[in-house]
Amino acid sequence: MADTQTQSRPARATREAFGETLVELAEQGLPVVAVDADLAGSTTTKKLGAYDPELLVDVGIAEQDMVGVAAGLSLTGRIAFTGSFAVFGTGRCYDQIRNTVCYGRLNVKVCPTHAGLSVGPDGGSHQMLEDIALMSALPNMRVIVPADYESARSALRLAARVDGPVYVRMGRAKVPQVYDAGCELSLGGSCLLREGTDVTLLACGVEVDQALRACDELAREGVSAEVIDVYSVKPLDEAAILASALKTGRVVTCEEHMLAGGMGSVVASLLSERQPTPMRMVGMRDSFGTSGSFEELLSHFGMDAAAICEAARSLLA
Amino acid sequence: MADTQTQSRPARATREAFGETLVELAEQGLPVVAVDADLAGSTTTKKLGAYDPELLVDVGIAEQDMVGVAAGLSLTGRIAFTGSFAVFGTGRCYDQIRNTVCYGRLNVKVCPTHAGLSVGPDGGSHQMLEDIALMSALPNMRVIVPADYESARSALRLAARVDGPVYVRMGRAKVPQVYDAGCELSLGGSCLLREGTDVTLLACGVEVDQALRACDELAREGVSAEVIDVYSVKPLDEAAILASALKTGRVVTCEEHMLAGGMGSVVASLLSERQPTPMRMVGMRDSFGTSGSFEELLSHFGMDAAAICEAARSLLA
Amino acid sequence: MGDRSTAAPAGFDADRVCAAAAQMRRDIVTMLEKAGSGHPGGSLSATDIIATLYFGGVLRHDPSDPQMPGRDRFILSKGHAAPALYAALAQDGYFPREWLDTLRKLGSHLQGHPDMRKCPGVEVSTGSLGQGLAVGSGMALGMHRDWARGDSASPAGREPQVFVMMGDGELQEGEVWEAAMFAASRRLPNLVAIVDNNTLQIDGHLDDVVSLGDICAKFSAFGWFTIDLADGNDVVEANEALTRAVAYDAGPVAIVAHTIKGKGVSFMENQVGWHGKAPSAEQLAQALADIDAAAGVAERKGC
Amino acid sequence: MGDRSTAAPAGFDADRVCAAAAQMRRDIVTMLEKAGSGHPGGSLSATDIIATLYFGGVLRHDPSDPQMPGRDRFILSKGHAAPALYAALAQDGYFPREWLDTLRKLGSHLQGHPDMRKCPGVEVSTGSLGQGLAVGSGMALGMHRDWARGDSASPAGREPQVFVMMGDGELQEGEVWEAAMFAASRRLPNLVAIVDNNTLQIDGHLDDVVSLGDICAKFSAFGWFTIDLADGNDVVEANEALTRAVAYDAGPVAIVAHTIKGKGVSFMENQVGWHGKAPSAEQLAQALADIDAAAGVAERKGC
Ligand SMILES: Cc1ncc(C[n+]2csc(CCOP(=O)(O)OP(=O)(O)O)c2C)c(N)n1
Ligand SMILES: Cc1ncc(C[n+]2csc(CCOP(=O)(O)OP(=O)(O)O)c2C)c(N)n1
Ligand SMILES: [Mg+2]
Ligand SMILES: [Mg+2]
Repeated sequence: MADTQTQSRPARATREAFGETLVELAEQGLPVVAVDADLAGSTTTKKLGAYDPELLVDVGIAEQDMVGVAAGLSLTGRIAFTGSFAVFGTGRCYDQIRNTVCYGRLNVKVCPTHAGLSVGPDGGSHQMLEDIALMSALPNMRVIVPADYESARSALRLAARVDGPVYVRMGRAKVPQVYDAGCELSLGGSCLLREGTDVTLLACGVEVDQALRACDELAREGVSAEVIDVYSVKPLDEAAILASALKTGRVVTCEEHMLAGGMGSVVASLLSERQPTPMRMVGMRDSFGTSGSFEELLSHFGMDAAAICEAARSLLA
Repeated sequence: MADTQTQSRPARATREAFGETLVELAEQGLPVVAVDADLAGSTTTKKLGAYDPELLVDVGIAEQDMVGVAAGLSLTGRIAFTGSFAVFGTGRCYDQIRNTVCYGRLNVKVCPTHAGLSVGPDGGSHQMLEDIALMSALPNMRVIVPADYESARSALRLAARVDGPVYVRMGRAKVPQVYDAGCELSLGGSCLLREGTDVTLLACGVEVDQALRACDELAREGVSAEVIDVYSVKPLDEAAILASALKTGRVVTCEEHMLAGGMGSVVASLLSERQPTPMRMVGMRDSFGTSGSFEELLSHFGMDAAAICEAARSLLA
Repeated sequence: MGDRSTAAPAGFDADRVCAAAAQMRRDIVTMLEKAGSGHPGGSLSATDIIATLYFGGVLRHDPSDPQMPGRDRFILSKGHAAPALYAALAQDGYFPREWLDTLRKLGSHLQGHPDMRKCPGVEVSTGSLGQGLAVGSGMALGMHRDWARGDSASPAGREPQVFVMMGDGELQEGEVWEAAMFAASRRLPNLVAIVDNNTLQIDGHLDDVVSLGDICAKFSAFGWFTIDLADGNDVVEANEALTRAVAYDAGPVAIVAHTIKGKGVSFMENQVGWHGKAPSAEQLAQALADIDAAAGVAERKGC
Repeated sequence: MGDRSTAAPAGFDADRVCAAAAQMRRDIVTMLEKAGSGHPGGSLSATDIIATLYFGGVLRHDPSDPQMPGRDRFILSKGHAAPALYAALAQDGYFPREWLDTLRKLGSHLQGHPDMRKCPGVEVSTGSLGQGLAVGSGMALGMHRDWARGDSASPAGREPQVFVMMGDGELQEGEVWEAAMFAASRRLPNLVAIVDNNTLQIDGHLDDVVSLGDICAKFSAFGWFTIDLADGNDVVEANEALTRAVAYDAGPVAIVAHTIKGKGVSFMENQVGWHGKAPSAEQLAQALADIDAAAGVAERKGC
């Protein structure tokens, strides 16, 4: 389970889990293969290539081909993981992911890194804030957004274990560790990190850390916030969300992603249909990112703990 | 305004508006140009080429290039309209629409045809049910989903008039005409088609016709349904939606699109944040389409008037 | 045509392949008329090569075991020619002929474009053009490694092959050239691309839309061995080209097959308007008469 | 180098361009050190050609009127080389030099990749590789029509040109070849593609990732006139190639420029590791010393 003493271990990026976990899976005898597009060092799939050169296929700067080659490899019994940056590894090859991978329900795991604002100084062209929307709209695709290094490792193991397409969103920013080694994510699962009674904070990815900080801050103000890591954006842990929303009567969703089509919009749909509940959504409001450090940007665009606190307060007002 | 005597005029497809309206705009002296990808006959941009061969640029089967060429043409002072089928004209060139057109706020109008289930027998690979999600997640993009031939004409005129990226979703299916010639859509507008007090039906695209039928059926059961055409999915007419939801206290969204990231999810987000209201969402639930006739598919996947009625009834129960 | 039987390798029976192709043509036009929509032109141009693959002994596979290990793979990247593939699969026994009557109908195994999850014998779902060569490259890479490592048996004793059929218009898709670069750089010995060079796409002649110029030269410049197949509607020539391509193992091979769109149906041949339109009942009768007449002529000529 | 001044057309001042290139190099490494991240290797390989365009009189444009009608356009398709573009634009007077200090910082006009809405002189936003040639084709098409119709004046009396600079790794993107086919089929006379052929991409040497083989042969097969620029870091040769390309008007021209990644900074040259990493303060000092030394040598040699 999760360790809520988040400050005790060094911060690590979720992408650091990628190559390492692939090596671990290969060592266990799973027929994994990584297909990258000239970013094997950045995504860390290079580690799998170092373990066995045959297991890393670098197609060059050709994301469409990356997905096609992965699809073909999966059709020879391999579990194929794609790489690249999230902006290119989803948006540049959306039709390939749609019509070859998802339509054919192939055993391809779309696992780009450098999602969201974590590419900081590279700027808006590289800050992918729509990938959850793109991947969630696809039938047969499952979407996992891990919060930290350990849960990213678990997400990758999970992706390898379940048959068919899975999207795992990884980032470049070092984030405090929330989970213990050996934590186990599940499809359609979630993780209750803090129990509370006044407001539910639903977070995924790097926002889990921000939500935990917000929870601490709110506690100082006498507000009891429940924090749930909804790492499985699709399928969603509907039961857990409905139960918590029923208990607290207030929901704040927190994501490092565009609000349109993001986790919050899925939660809003769920609650509106099943159990209308006052909500606030923390995330990107219809704007491109911009150059800056990750931390600067989180606060600049209103996705830091302070913004979450403010959203919670406005619900309690 | 809209004529609600929908049965009086012949059914027409929204795509039929495309080439004709482009010719009209060219005749008015607007510097329009169409860029298509080997589908100029199907999208009807061929009509613009017949009017003036210079105004139709056919790049062949190369949707990425289509968007790039349109972007370049827009940078020479032209208003560039792209074509192709919705599945290829958005998904195959998402990164180009994102990073060149939207990031640069270029005067490109992404106007593919054959969206949704309207390609019927071609099957799931061709039935684009995620385009609204894709285009709505993009900053600087405006998303218009016209209900019929006349409103599609107006949508295209509107797209030409406003500066910057606009998405206009057109279909292949012939649908009854709801609007009169000369109707005027506006960015962020909506159209109240039927006033009612018990439940609000928010529809866009081909679902407007289904919602009107549902309204008639519900009326026979003594239920007074309000029907609003929310053709401007982005920006959304928030005031009109909030007012109607307040009045009726029940909202059914109706779209020929995936629920994830679709119009309904945007409405759910709006209501959840501003005015929680019981909702039902009619649309595609996480499945690819399949071969069949348009009408068969609408009922097979639960997007016909009967499905809307059922959704409304379940809210009233 | 006297030298055909000598030119053809042992095991290849030109008469049988011609007859199979004629039957495929009958099935194609018949199922399209029943469906009321679909793509006859590109199905008919591809028919003879597909017949050669399936009925000329080129493709090593087993209709009773579609997932047989070590089998060759055929990818119809130009998925809109699905009727040609379905006609071959039905005739080869992959599924009951009655399925052909359900083409493009609600609930059918035979979707408008090939769906690997619904129809046995379809190796990968296609329909969005330009994706098959990349998929075929990945397949060929995996299969080659399995073969090299001895993990894979082949029913024919030779290395299992991947055949990818593309349209000429399809080559305008950039992904094709991404895959071409990749396959060449990996020198995939078991990958064969077949270009159905019928010179037409939807909006007209390729040269009037975006010219492909010399297709062999393009593949050559991208590092492929190329074979110019002068008449891709001649099953003997097709068999020769395919046999050479399979034998070549220094890298991937592209066969550029000159074909006639709508081949075998008089009023469809070279007509851009017959790319994506179903024949009426009368047109079907005419089409069947054309096909039968050509088959009769072929029989008399000993093909 | 004795024949340089004769080979160079009137108006081209090699000394001035060399000095401008040296200043660009200083600015590039300095701004990258300040930013703490970014791409020196591909900025430095492209510097001499960009200097030739901006300071050799090739590009007809007006820094005081960035949107001047009839101007030539430069598209940096390999947008990660933004520092080279910013250095040229600053030196040319498009914006105050102080902006260079803000590279990649929150609120800066100088985004990590060129943003046309934030920085004057940037014709189109880039950063996602492979898109510039398609955009350039559309531009060239529109400009050519305006020119042919007489709607457009050119400050130089010649037809306004579009120059698109791409990386060699970037050519692995299929969209480049879609655009190449399109531009050739339309015989765009005012489009010049420049390939910064520094032989390296992020993951290594191109030949070890996915080889591009003979790049000129590829563009030739795609219908382009090609110019092999033996030393793309020599401004005189670059000027000759660009001048020839502008003069050629039977279709689009591709200049394949052999360059050295990291050119001008000893420890960065040909080092794949310097693709996307900022120098430390000490490394910056060394880099500036290298650049100054080379500039001094060049001055002594009369360049
Ligand atoms: C990515 C994509 N874009 C567009 C289409 C629509 N389309 C179907 S067939 C076709 C023309 C194909 O021409 P060609 O490849 O020459 O095929 P053939 O002549 O053999 O039918 C087009 C544009 C598609 N299926 N996929
Ligand atoms: C579509 C896309 N994929 C990946 C990247 C990440 N990326 C940035 S630079 C680069 C390598 C570029 O190599 P090359 O084109 O040779 O440029 P140069 O050597 O001149 O720096 C890559 C893969 C990108 N910017 N865009
Ligand atoms: Mg063709
Ligand atoms: Mg390079």
